Amino acid sequence: MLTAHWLYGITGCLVVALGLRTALLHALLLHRLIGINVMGAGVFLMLIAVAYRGPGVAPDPVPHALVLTGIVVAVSATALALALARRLTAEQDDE
Amino acid sequence: MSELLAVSALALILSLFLGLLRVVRGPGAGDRMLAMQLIGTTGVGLLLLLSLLLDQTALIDVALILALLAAVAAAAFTGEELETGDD
Amino acid sequence: MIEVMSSLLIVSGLGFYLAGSIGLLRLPDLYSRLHALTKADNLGLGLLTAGLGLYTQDLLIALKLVLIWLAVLAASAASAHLIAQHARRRETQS
Amino acid sequence: MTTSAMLILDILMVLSLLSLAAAALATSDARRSVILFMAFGLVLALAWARLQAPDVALAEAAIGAGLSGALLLAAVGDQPRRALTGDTKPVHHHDHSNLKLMLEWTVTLLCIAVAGALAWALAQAFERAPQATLAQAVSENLATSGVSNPVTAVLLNFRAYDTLLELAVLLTAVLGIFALGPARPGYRTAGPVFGGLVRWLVPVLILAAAYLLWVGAHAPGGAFQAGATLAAAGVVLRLAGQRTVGLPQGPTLHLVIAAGVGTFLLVGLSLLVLGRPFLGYPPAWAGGLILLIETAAMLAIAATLVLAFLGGRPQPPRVNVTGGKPPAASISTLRPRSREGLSGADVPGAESHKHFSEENRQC
Repeated sequence: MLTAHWLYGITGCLVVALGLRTALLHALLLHRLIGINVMGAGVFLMLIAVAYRGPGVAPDPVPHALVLTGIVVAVSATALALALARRLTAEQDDE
Repeated sequence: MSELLAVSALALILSLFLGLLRVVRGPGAGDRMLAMQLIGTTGVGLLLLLSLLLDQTALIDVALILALLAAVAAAAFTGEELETGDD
Repeated sequence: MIEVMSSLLIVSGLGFYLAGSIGLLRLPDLYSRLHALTKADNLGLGLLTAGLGLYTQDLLIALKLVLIWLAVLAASAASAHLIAQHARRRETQS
Repeated sequence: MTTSAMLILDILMVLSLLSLAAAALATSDARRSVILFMAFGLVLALAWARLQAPDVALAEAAIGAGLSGALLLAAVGDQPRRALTGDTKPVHHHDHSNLKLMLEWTVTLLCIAVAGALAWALAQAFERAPQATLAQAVSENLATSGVSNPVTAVLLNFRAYDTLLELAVLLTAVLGIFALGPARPGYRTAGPVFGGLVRWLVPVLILAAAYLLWVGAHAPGGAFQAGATLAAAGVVLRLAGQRTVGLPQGPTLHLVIAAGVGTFLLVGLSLLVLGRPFLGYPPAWAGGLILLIETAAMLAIAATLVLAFLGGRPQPPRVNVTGGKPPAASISTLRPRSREGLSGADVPGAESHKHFSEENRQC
C-alpha cells in the first residue's frame, strides 16, 4: 500500500478548493491572484502524485513535463495580471 | 546509516515546521522574512539529506538553486523602489 | 570509523538547526532572532554538509556541498543584514 | 524505521502545505499573504523533491520560492493600499450582509464539491495500471530522442508541439505587458552590502543557468529551469538599481523575446523542407537540435521573466528625443518623472557616468 501518493494527491484536492474559494470570494485583486496560483499548485500536486510510483521506481515523466510547463505559464500569466492591475490603478488614479 | 538519514530528515522538517510558525505568526514583515531565510536554509539541508536518502544526486542542484534564490527573495523584499511622480 | 564521524557531524548539525528554530520562536524581537538564525546557517548547514560529504566519499559531490554551504553563508549574511536594516528603517520612519 | 520516519515526514510536509495555503489566503494584509505564499512555494519545492520530481523541484525552487515572490512583492510595494491591496470595485454586496453570507456559503459548498470530484478523479487515476500510461512509451523511445533525461525528451521531442505553444503563450504575455505601458521606475542604487551581494550572486546565477541548460540533456535541468535562474540574475540587477538589467535594447530585445518561438519554428520548417515531419528530428541530430532550441528558449524565457518583473516596456535611455511613441508611452512620458529619469534623459552618457560614480562610492 503506497500511502504517499494518496496523501499528496488528497492535499492537492484540498489546496485546489482553498484557492478556488479565495479566487471567487476575495475582494482584493492580489489575493484573488494568489488564490489562482494556489489553485494551480493544487493541480500540480495531484499530477505529481499520479506520476509517483513509490520509492526506488522511476516516476512517470509525462506529468512532470506538464507541471514544468504549468509553473512557467502560471508565473507569466501572474505577471500579465499584475501589469493589468497596475494599469487599472493608474487609470483610476487619473479619474 | 539510512535510518540516521531518515531520522535526520525528520528532525529537519520539524525544525522547518517551527520556522514556519514564525512565518505565520510574524508579527512584522521583517520577522517573517527572517524566518523565511531560516526555512530556506533548512530546506537546503533537507534537500541534501533527501538526495542521499532517495539516491537522487540531482537534488543537490535543487539545493544550490534554492540557496541562491533565497537571497533573491530577500533582495526583493528589501529593495527600495523609486517614486513614480514627484508627489 | 568514517561513518561514526559523519553521523556525529550530522547529528550536531541538526542540533544547531533545532536550536536556531527554537530561538527564532522563543526570542523576543527581530534583532535577537537574527542571532538565532546565524547559528543554523553557519554551523547547522556547515556541520551537516561536512557530515554528508564525509559519508558520500565522492569528491565531486563533496565539492558541490562545500559550494552550497559557501553560497548559503554569503547569501544569508547579506540578506539578514538587509532585512534588519529594512526593519530598522521602517521603525525610524514611523 | 525508515518507512515510518518517511511517513511522518510526509504528514508534516502535507500539514505545512495546507496550513500555509490557508494562512496565505486567510489574511487580508497583502505583504503577509505574499510572504506566506513564498513559504508555500518553498515547501512545495521540497514536496516535489520528496516525490522524485527533481525537474519540477528545480523549477519550483527558482520560480515558486524566488521569482514569483519577487514579482508579487514588487507589486505590493508598487501601489501601497490601492487597487491591488485596498478595495477596488466592490465584489461583495456590502449592504446586503445576508446575501453576502449566502454567496459565501454557496461558493464554499461548491469548492467542497470540486474537491470531492477531484478526489474521485484521483482515485480513478491511481487505479489504472502503470503500464497503461504514456510512461511506457517514453521509456521505450528514449534511446532515439537525443537526450537521456525523460522529462527533457517529453518536452523537447515527443511533445515538442506543446512546448512550442507554451513559448507562444509566454510571447503573448510579454506583448500584453508591453501593451500595458512603460516599466516601473526602478530601484534605488544598492548600498555596500547589497552591492557586495550582487557582485558575486549575479555571476553565480548566470553560471548556474548555463550548468542547468547543459545538464538538462541527461539529468534534471533544461531550458525552463535555466531560463528562470538567468532571469533571477536580471531581477537582482534590477533590484540593485540597474536600469537596463543586462537586457539588450531595441530590436535586439525583440529578437531575444521571439528567439524561442522563432528557433523552434525554423527548426520545424527546415525539417519539413528536408522531408521529415514537423519537429520530427532525425535521431542522429536530435541531441544538437534540442540543445539549439533549448538555448534559444532559455534566452527567451529569461527575457520574458525579467520583463515581467519590470512590469512594462523597458524605458529607452533617451525619452524626450525619440518621437512617434505609441499612445500609452507618450501619456506617461508627459507626466513629471523622477529626478533620475530627467537627468538621464538629455545627456546620453549621463546614465552610465552616474552608475560609474555610484560604483566608485561603494568601494
